[in-house]
Parts: sequence; C-alpha cells; structure tokens
Amino acid sequence: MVEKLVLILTPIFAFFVGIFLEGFKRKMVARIHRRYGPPLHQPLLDIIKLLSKKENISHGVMFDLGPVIFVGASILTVLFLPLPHFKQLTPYGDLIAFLYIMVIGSLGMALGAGESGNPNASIGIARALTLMLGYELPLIIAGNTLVVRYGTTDLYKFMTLQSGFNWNLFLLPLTAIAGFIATYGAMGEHPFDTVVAPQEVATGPMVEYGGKHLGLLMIGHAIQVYIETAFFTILFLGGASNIFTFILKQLGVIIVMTLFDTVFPRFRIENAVRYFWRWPTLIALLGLLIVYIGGK
Amino acid sequence: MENKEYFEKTSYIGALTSTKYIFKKPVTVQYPKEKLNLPERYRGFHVNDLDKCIGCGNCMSICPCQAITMDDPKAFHLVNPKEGSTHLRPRIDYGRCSYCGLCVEVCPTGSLKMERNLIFTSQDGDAFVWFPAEERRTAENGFTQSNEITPLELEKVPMPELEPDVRKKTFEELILGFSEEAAIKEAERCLGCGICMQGCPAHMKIPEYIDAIFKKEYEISVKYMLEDNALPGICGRICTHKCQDDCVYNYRGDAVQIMWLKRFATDMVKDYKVSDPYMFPKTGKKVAVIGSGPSGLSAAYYLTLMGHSVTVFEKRSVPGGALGLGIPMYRLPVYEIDKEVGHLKDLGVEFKFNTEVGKDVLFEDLMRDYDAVYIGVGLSYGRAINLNGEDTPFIIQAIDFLRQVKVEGRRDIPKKVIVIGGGNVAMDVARTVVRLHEINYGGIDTKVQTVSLEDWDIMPASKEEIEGALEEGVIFNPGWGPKEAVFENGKLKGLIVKKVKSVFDEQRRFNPTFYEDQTLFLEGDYIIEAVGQTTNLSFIPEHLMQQLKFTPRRRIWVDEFGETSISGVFAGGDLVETSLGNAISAIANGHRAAIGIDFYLRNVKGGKND
Amino acid sequence: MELQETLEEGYVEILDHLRKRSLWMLHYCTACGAVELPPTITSRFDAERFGIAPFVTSRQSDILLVTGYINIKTLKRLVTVYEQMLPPKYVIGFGSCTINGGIYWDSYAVVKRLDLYLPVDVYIAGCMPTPMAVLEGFRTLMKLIDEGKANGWRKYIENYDYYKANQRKVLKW
Amino acid sequence: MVEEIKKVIKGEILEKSPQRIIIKVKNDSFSSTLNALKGLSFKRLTLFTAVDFVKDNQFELVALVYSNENKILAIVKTRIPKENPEIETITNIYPNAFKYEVELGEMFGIKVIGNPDSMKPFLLEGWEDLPPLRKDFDSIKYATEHYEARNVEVKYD
Amino acid sequence: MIKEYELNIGPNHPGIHGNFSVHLKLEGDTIVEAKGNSGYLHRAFEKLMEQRTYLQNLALIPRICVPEPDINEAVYSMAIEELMGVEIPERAKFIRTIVLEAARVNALLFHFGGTAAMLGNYTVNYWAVADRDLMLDIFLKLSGARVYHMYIWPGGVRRDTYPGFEDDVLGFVKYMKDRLIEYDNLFFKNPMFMHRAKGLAKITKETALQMGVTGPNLKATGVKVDVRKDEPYAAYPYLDFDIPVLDDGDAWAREIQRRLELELSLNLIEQAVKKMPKGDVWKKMPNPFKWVIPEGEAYARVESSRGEYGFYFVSDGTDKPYRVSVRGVSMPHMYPLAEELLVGQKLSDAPFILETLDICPPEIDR
Repeated sequence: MVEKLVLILTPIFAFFVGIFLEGFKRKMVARIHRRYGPPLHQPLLDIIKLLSKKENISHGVMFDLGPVIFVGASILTVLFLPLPHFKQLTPYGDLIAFLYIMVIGSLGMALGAGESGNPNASIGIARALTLMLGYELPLIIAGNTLVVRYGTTDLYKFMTLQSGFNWNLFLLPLTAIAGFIATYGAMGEHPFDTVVAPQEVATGPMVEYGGKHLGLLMIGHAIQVYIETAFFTILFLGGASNIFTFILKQLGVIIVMTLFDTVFPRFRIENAVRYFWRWPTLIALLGLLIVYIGGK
Repeated sequence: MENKEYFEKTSYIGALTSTKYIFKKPVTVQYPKEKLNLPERYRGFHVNDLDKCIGCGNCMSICPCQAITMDDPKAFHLVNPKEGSTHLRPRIDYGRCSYCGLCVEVCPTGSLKMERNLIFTSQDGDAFVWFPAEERRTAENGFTQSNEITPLELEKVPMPELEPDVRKKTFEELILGFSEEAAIKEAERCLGCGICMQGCPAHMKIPEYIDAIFKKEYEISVKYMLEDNALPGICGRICTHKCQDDCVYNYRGDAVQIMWLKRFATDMVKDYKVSDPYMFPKTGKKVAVIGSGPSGLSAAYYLTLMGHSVTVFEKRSVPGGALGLGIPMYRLPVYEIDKEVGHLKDLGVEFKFNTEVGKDVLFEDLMRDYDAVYIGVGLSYGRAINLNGEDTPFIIQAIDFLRQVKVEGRRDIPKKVIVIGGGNVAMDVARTVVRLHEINYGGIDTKVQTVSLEDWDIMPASKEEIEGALEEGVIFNPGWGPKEAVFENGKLKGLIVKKVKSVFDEQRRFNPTFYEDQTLFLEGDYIIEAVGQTTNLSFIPEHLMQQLKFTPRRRIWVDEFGETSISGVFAGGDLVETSLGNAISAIANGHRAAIGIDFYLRNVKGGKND
Repeated sequence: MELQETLEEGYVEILDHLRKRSLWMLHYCTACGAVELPPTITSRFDAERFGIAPFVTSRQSDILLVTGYINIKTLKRLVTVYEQMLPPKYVIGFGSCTINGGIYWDSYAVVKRLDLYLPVDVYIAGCMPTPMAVLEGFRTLMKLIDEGKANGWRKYIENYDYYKANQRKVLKW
Repeated sequence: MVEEIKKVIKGEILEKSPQRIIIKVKNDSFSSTLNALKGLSFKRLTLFTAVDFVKDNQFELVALVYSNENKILAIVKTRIPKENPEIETITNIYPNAFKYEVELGEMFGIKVIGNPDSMKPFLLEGWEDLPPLRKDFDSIKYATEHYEARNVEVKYD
Repeated sequence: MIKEYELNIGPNHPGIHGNFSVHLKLEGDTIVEAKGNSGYLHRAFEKLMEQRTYLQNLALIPRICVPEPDINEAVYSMAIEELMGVEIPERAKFIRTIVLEAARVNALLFHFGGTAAMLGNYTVNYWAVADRDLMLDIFLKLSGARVYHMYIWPGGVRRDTYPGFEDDVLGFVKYMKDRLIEYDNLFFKNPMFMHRAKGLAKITKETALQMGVTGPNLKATGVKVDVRKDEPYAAYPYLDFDIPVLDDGDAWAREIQRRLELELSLNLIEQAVKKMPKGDVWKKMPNPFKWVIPEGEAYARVESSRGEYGFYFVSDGTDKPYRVSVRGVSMPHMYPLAEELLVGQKLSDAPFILETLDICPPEIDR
C-alpha cells in the first residue's frame, strides 16, 4: 500500500525536487555572474504563470500532444528510478528499459514541435535527435560497464550494492566521468545546449510553444532535471539510504554541472556529436576494459 | 606575435577558475533597496524657479525636440511678474525631452536646472507634461549651468570712446561707434528672445534688426527699425535704452548694447530711403504738425508713409526740438539730426522753420486749413525752483543754456559752476560746462559741481552719464537740496544747500523733506538749474483751451491713439501723460498718434475706438 | 475552456499576485533604449531578482518592451509580435519616443505615439531611461498587475478596430 | 601625389590639406576617374553619397576614396542634373558601393545604371513620397501630416 | 528531409545584436545565400540634422551609434572645428582622448558580452556588462548621463573634469587590467572558444581591402590601418602607442584583435590621464542662436571600436548643416562582407560570425 502511495506521489516529489534543483542552479549561476539572482522558488512561479496564460493558438493535435507526451514520458521515467527504500517500478523495468523510456520524452517533444512548422523548431528537433545519438553511446557503454560489473541490470540493486562508500565514482572513476559527461549532455547544459541555443535557433523545439504548453514543458523539464541527477546519483554516487541524502547528492551533481555550465561556450551540433563519440566514448570503453580485466 | 601565442595556450582549468566568484560578493545594486549615487551633474527632470524665471523662451528656442512650450502656469499663481518678464513659463513635455540640458545652458537667469532624478513611470501617457516648478522637485539639484563654460557670450564688446582727457576738450562725439567686426560680434550675442521689446516704449523689433545686423543686411535692419521708430539714428545715440535694462543678459553678464548696434546700422545706411518699410498712395489729406521734436517728426514720418501731406511748424530755426536744441553735440552731432530730417524732407514732409504757432500763424487757421493737427511742442521751457535771484544773469535754466551752447554758439562761461539737478539734463549741462572750461581756461582753476536731491542709488541720470561725468572731473553733491543763493556785491558767491531727509513720501510720490539745520555752502559764480521742464500752450485759443481736457498731473489728456478731447487735434510727446520724458517714448507717441490721425482721416472710427 | 475561465476568474487575484513575480520580456531590441536593457538584466541591476528575464520568442513572453522610437518598418513587426504573444500580455513604452515622439518628432520614418497602435500599460520617462527607471517601470507594472489594472491586452481586443485602423493608416496594409 | 593624379585625371584638382584632395570631374568621366584613382592606390571606397544642391537644380555625387599607403583621402565630386538623374554603377570598381548606390536611389531618386537593385527599397518600406533626402521634401510637414502627436490638455492642479 | 529552405534571423531574435534581420537560404545546415535587411532603425538622421541648428544637433548625434555614442560627438565637433578653423585647447584634447578611449572600452566590453552570449557563454556577458557599468558610473559623474553623454562638443568639452576624475579613471584601468586576466581565462583562452572560432569565416587581406573593411576586422587580417595613427586627432599625437595586428583574419583573430585593442585602450587612457595638462577645456563658440559656419565641406573621421567612422559635412554658411552624410563603419561590414562571408557557413555559426564582424545596425540605418 505504502509502495503504491509512494509511486503516486513520486512524480510530484520529483517535480518539486526538480524545481528546487533548478532554482538552486539559477541562484548559483547568478552568483557566478556576480549578482543575486531570482528567489529559489522562481521556477515554480514561472510555471504557475505559464499555466495561467490564456491560449488561443494551436498548430494541430500533435502540437498540443507534444508537451503532454513529454510530461507523461518524464513521469513514467521517474517511476522507473528507485528511491531509497523504495523499488518503485524497477522490478518491472531495468536499466535497459529505463534508457529506452528516457528517449520517449524527447521524441514526444519532437513530434509536437515538428508540427509547428517553424523552421527553427525543425532544426532544433533535428539537433535534439542528433545530440541524443551522441550522448546515448557513452551512456550505454557506461551503463553496460556497471551491468558487467554487478552482473545485474536492476537499478535498485545498483544502489544497494554501492552502500557504504563503495561508490562507483571512486571504484570506476573513468566510467563515472564518461557517465557524467553523457548525463551532462542529456541535460542540455553548456556546451551541449545546441538544441535550444537561443542565439541560433531561438530555443529550437520550444520556439512556437507558449503559455500552458510551455508550462507543461517546464514541468517536464523540472522532472527531467530530477531524472538525470537521480540517475547519476544512483549509478555512480551510491544512491542513498534516505531521501535527504539522495537530494543532497543530486544537489552535488547539479553544483558540479553548473560549474561547467557557466564557463563553457556551446558546441556546434556536429562537434558535440563528434565529441561524444570521441572522448566520453573512449573513456567509457577504457572503463569497460578495466572492468573486464580487473573485475573478472 | 607573442600575443597570439599567449591566447593560443588554452586551458579548461583556467576557465573553471572563473567560478570562484560564487564565493564573492555580487556587484548588484539592489534597487529599490539600494540606489546608485547620482552625481552633481546628473541630467534628470527639470526644476524651474518660477519667480526667478522671466519667461524669455530661450529654452524653447534651443530645444531640439520641441519639448518646451511657453505657457501660463495658472496653477502656480505668479505673484509678481516683475518688469522685464512675461507671464509665461516653460512647460516641458517629457514625451519629447531628450535630457540634453541645452535649455539649462542657455537659461539667462539660471532659474532652470535639472534635478538628480530621472524616475517617473505612469500608465497614463498624458501625465508626462508639467511645469517644472519648485513644488514638483523630487531631488536636489543636478545639472546646472556654469559661468565659465556657457554657450552664451556673457561679456559685451567694449565700445570705443574718447579718453576723458581728450573728450573734455572738444565737442566731438565721444562715442566712436563700432567697427563692423565689433558690431557683428556684439549682434551675435543677442539671443533673440525679445524680452527687450517690452521694455522699449516703441516696442521696436529688436531681435529682428539685430539679427539683420548679424547677417550684414543693414538696410533690412534699418527697415525693421523704421517700422516703429522714425528716428533710429538719433535713438541710436541718445536713447535711454530701457531695452538694455531688460536684456536677459543682465542676469549673468552684460546686456547687449542694443543702442550702439542701432547706431551702427543706421550709420552704415547712408540713405534711409531704401529702408522705408511701406509707402501708401497719396490720400490728399493735409496734416499740420506743431513742433519738430521727436514726437512731431515721428508723427510726420508715419503720416507721410500713410500717404498724407504733412507740414511741420517749428518755432526755432533748426529742427529737432529737444533733440536739436537740448542735447549737446558730443552726444548727438548736428549732422545726425540733419540726416534724419533730411530723410523726412526727401519723403516730402514740408518744414516751416521760424514759424511760431500763435504768433506767425494762428492755431485756428491750422485747424481750418488742415484736416488734422498734431501738437508736439514738448516741454520746451525750463522749470524754475523759485531760488532767489533767478532773474539775475548768474542763474540760468539748463534748457536755455544748452540751446545757447549748441545753436547760438555760446562759449563763455564763469569758472565755478553749480548745476542743480541729478537727471540726464544735469549731466549734459555739467559735461558741457566741463568742455567750455577746457576750451576757455584749459581746465585750470575751474570747478563744476552738481547738487541733487537724490542720493547715488536713486539718481535719475543713467549710469553711463554719471560715470562719464565723474571721469571728466565733475564733482557730485548728492543728497542736498538748494536753500538759497548767496550774492555778494551783486555777484553770485555761492549756493547754500540743505541735507535731504527723504525724497519720496510713503506713497512713493515726489515730496522732498530736508534737515533744515544741516547746511553746506557751495562756492560758485554761476548756477544752472536743471530740474525739469514745462510747457507753454498759450498758442491755443482760449475757447479751445477750455475744451481741452487735462490729466491730474497737468498733461494733456489723450486717448489711446493720441487724440485729445478736441476732435481732429492730436497730441503727443512729453505733453501727454504716457510719455516717460525721453525721446523714444515721444517717438512712440508720435507713431501712435499718426495711426490715430490716419484712422481719423480715413474715418475708420471703428478701428480706432474698438 | 470555459471551465478553465470560470476557475481562473475565481482565483484571479491570487493568480495576479503570483503572475507579477514572473514576467518574461521579449528579447527584441526595437530601438536605442535597448542599450540600457543589458545593464538592467545583467549583474549590475539584476532584474531577475524580480523574476524578470529576457525570453526569446513572442509566444513565451509576457512583456513587450518597446525600447524607444518606433520606425514604421519596426512597427509592423511589433504589431505582429504583439499579436503573437499570449495574453495576459503587457506593453511597456520605454522613454520619451514612445510617449510623444521624443527627439524624432520631425522624422518622416518614426511614429510619435505608441498608444495609437498598441495598448501601453506603463510608460517610463527618460531618454533613455536608466536601469533604475526601468526597474521602477517593472515595479509599477507589477503593482498594476496586482491591482488588476494592467488590462492593455483586454483593451486591444475590445478596441481592435480602432487599433487596426490606426495601424493601417501608417503601415499601408 | 597630386602630381600623379593630375597626370591621369582631367578635372579640377585641389589639395585642401595634406590628407585631403578634392577632385571635381564631369559626370561622364566619374567612373573612369575612380578607376584611375583605384590604380593609384586609392583602394578603399569610404563613402559614396550625394548632396542635393537645390538652388543649382543639381545633385552632387561625392565619392570618398582612401589610399591606405599614402594616407590620403580623395573627395571625388561630380554634378548631375536633377531631372531624371542617372549615373553609371561603380560597383565593378568598388564592390561595397552596391548598397550606397541602392541608397542613392532610395534617398535621392538617382537611378544607377548597372545596379540591379537600384531604386528598390532598402531602408524604407512602402515609401511613396518624394525621395526623403531631397531638399524639397519636407520631413516636418510629412511627420505632422502622417503621425499624430499627443496634445496634452494642460492640467492646472 | 528538407532540402532547401529559408530562415529569417531577426529582427526579433537573440542571435541578432540590435534590430535588423538576415534572410538565409539554407541547404541542410549550410547557408547558401544570405541577404541582409536593414532599416528597422531608420530615423533619418541625415534629414533631421539638416533641420536643426548646430547646437541642437548635439542632442541628436549621439543617437546614431548607441553602444559608442561619443564617437559621433567627436566627429561632429571635429568637422565643425575644421570648417571654422578652430584649434581646441590642449586639455580638451586629452579629455576627449580619455572619453573616446573609455567609450571604446565600453563598446568592446559590450561587444565581448554579445559575442560570448552568441556562443552561449552568458557569464562573460554578465561580467562584461557589469564592468562596463563601472565606466558608465565615471561617465555619469563626468557628463551627467550614462549613455548619451553629449560631453564632447564643438570647441572642446562641455565641462571640466570633476575633482577626483583622474583617480576614478586610473582606478578603473587598474581594475580592468586585473579583470582582463580573468576574461582571458574565462573566454579568450577557453578551449571551447578556440574550437568554435579558429579558422571560422576567414577574411583574406585582399577581400578586406577590396570591400572597404576597416577597424579590427581589417587589422585582424594583418593590415595596419588605424585613424589614430594615420591621421591623428585629439591627443593621440602626444601618446606613445603601437597598433596591434594579427594575421589570421578568422573569427578568432577578430576577437583577439579586439581584446588586444581593449588592452591598448586601457594603456592609452592611463597615459592620457597622466599626461593631461592643466588649462582651459573649451574654446568659446558662437552664441547658439546665431551660430553660422562658413561655407565649405569637411570629412572628419575617428577610429571607433569597429573601424573608421566619419561624417561628410557640407555647410552652406547658414545656421544649419546643409548635408551630413554618416559613414557608418558597419555598412561595408554588412554589405557586402557579411553577406558573402556567411555563404557556405553553418547556421550555428551565423550569429557568431555576424557578431565577430561587430555590426552595429543603427549605423547602417541611421
């Protein structure tokens, strides 16, 4: 019963953690910019505002559905992530399934944005899919390394196996680095923000979205932030034994990501993909090799 | 290319060091909690001291955005729109203003400033227009004008004049006049605001004619002058220049020397004929003008322009009235009068000299023969102060003295002269005496002193005159009133004067009181009384005299167009109340009377009275 | 849709209160006033403290900042952009030029009044307004939103013909 | 430098200051003059514009060409009549003259032969009045007629 | 997939600095044709100036180029001084130099912010604009306004410096020099910047010369042309400096060139402050209501942060200019240089390339 209740509440929890992480990130970025920045709950205000906007324009059913699919897929993805003490849906879907589901959100957005007919959106979508090709490769290799190491694909087991300070970050630093870069790419932070790149494609897929649609996208995005950080936490930071440690570790991930985010200009899309296929992939492969040689 | 190498050494770590600012204090100015310190020169909204402002409109003219309109700030109840000020004040449209501060730079009084605030928001677009009165001030002063760096030319171009030592030996004109370069430089100073026009009794188009001088279009300049002033050349020399007193430059520097500019322009035009503003066809009407003083000449000129035939009757042999007889040559040379009168003659004005009305020709005849009569005889008789011995040859009226010197060529003068009076005539007399002393005695052992009721600060003579007289060695005794003349052996020994207590009473009326016990003896063997003039209207027959209405101050009553209570008889000049006792107001009177006569002759009653 | 509106009407005050804390302005440098926007947004004055941030497209934004003079060619785009924005939307007239033509009152290429063509919610005085004035303008807008007075977008719908007629006059549409 | 220019160019040549040379030529030799100047190291077209001399009923075309080597600016001028003003393109000599020429068409109504975009709109959109930089075009009048100003009733409170 | 399609960048687009637009034809991600579209900022300055007197124009001209308004004032004043044959006081020359160089620093900081933002590095943008604000504070004290100073005017400058000006300026220079190292670390020596910019949109020396390119864009191709040296104005003859040049001609070189010029400007300000003589700051000009200028023509030019900026000034001896033609630096940089440079580039680079050319739209539109 509790399990089910937690399952229902998880998306909301994920949303609020995502909001908190985003708010924290904005605050931290502001500090690096030498200013104070918005209040911590600003993302929440933004979403409320967006949801309260009136809309009278639609570019078709798919256009409306896009954000819904995005949010739906994000919620689904959240459910496949274990929480401390709670397995969630992990018994029904392992790492492989998770990696698949993770893509659905972006695809949904792609479908919706493609409907808008704005060339910027199309370019953005093309970029998003291309970039996905880029970061999926090292991500999968890194994930596989863990699978090879632990002999299981169950995310909850990953978490329990790393308890104590047996974090993969320390045990498999190379894989962790590759995994970090890939997750970082999935987050779409600088230098991998080619998808939205305001200066180039005017926020790409989101260009025609406004009001409630955008609000939904932002909700989805907040959950995505939760997903990426939680995923990295579970895979490499040993999960957590309680919820606060979990959030704290996610915060740690966000902090490190923000440091990079603030100082690097963005890649061109082809460079980004090439980069992913070169460095993180190589490192991940190296990590895999070490696990193969050392682990066995 | 070592620079290049420096930049080619890239580093990820180096880039990441920038994140150290996460631990440093932000640079943000947290408005509205904190505010930027706004500096002294901040160009924000305007602040205008409405009482100090004179409404000259220079700010409006300079504004590149047409943001400034001159309007009546009824809300702010201008208590006292002082002299030389209009009732208008700048109203600023902040939907136009570009905050350049040029209006502040050119403000002649310095009343317009900018404050250290530029924050105003409103939902209402109409809320951005207001009078920047002190009441609206929201912050302390920001941008203000500076006297060192200002687009205005605060200093006047010095007028070359004869040195005191030189000039007191001769009756040559002491003001030498501008060179063309200097005149243009002086003309350039004028801001063109036109505040001076209010001060001028004739309301001459001063900005226009100065602008024409600046453009070297002297004929056009004189044309502007002739529109309101028939005798610009004379005015350019002897005018009391009320305009210069009103000049906005007075607040920050020296007034534009409007008079000298006028003089320069008229000097440049040899024949005014090219500059006559308009000329109507002949109407066939005839007008008689009695007296060829400034008002008479002025009336004659404009009547002629309006197409009437004018005859001027003059008692003396020379034209000009007070100008021709009273004003010394060093101020107004005879040729200048001849030039102006010659201009009138050329136009067709007929002059009858040595023809005294009432003696050589009867007033009734004039009334009969002419369609209208203009009386401009002025105050041609000196006023006596009832001093003892006024009938002796040692005491003389200033007006007679001046006439004797100028017209009759009198050159003899006793060595020690006392001039009674503190007005411009007294100065003229004193300075004339100085010249005669120099000519007769080489200035050795001579003495000229003046006695005036008024003290320095209220002395009616113009400042330049007093200064000129002082430079030439005239001794002043201000604040003393004549008590009695002392005679010894039938010869004048001197004058006893008494200390003045006050000149005016509470109602600011002339009513001198004295300390009878405080006296002073002034040594002198000749006294010239220059305390005012009076008129003689005996040429008017008795029955007409009774019809003639007078004002309480014993001046002829005239309506706004100079018509007396007798239909067809007009008057002007010093005879009427509106005159201020100077040439320019006489000229203005003459002009107005000319218009009145014209209306009368054309039977445009409506135009006249309504 | 109707249900949504009924719901919104009920909570409009609360919504307005929250809404004013998140205002996104359109990143459109229409004129020279835009040069004071970077200081306003960036570190020195940091408008993000009030939840104000520049956004990229018209669909995402709430505030149309008309940063100064309005050239005819720009006006056309401004109107399009404004109509693309989703209500509630606000227009801020920035500086003298939007109020009454400013220094370009005699230019053949610049219109004088913005409120003839678009409903303006707040005007900011200045040429150009300083960052502090811009922030004050934002604060005024927030206050107006809170009080439910920033109804420019409603006015635009209600007086659509009036605005269109004015626009047609200068744009030759 | 002036000597060299004098050798190749027919026209009134005036050395205003060491770094400014004013060259006045007939309008048919305008482009050939520029061509010759380009050969004399005047490689950069700094500005190409026109002045409307309304009293003479003429346009003066002004091309400012600069020599980086000699640091001299040559101001090449020619006059063309105001009726049906036409000139030949100089884009083949100086490529950046292209838009200046389009501007001449738009702002003065000068047709540039050989410029495909001449007389097409560049800065203005839907302009129907006189070319605005002509002296006989009154901008104040146009602005007053077309764009309404705000007339604020004065409030005395 | 889509073969060839069209895309408008601007006017309402964060990839465009200012209000203008570029119409692109794309094949996949590659640009095959680029057409600029200007005029969104056309205010008819040249016409307006003919309608205003000489002093009134002072309020108008700074608005021609917004990020660096002082050059307009300087050029305008220099043209008038040339026509009137006026030599301004020494001290005014030095103050002008300081103001112009400070304006260059401002414009360049603004530019770096823009460039970095085009690449998505907002930190530089936020820093640079905030640092620029520190200089604006000094301008605020000096002239009373942040952006449109209207400080340089014919005959010299409008007011003498305020007490403590030297310290403020030197303090800013010192601060900025320290900050430059941080900027280098963050941006100019950032491998990612190198990666994006190196070899991008290379301009050859020949093309640059052919197309009338000036300023850092030209200097980055290795041509040492600078008005400050070629035709020294203000106090530049008294200052000791050397113009940096690079020879790559690509986007990287253009940015580094500007970075070097920023350093040069700081040095020049320092020198000028230290060498500044005492004395008058203004040569008296005529009464503004009767200010006429002798008939004639003049071309005054200065080196702006983007290149040679000039006014071709014709006077007919009245109180208003007869014709003023503005030589906007960006005109040749946009038409035809940018239009040609963009062809063959990737869409991702287009805003960055436009930004490295430092195109200032109000200057083109006027």
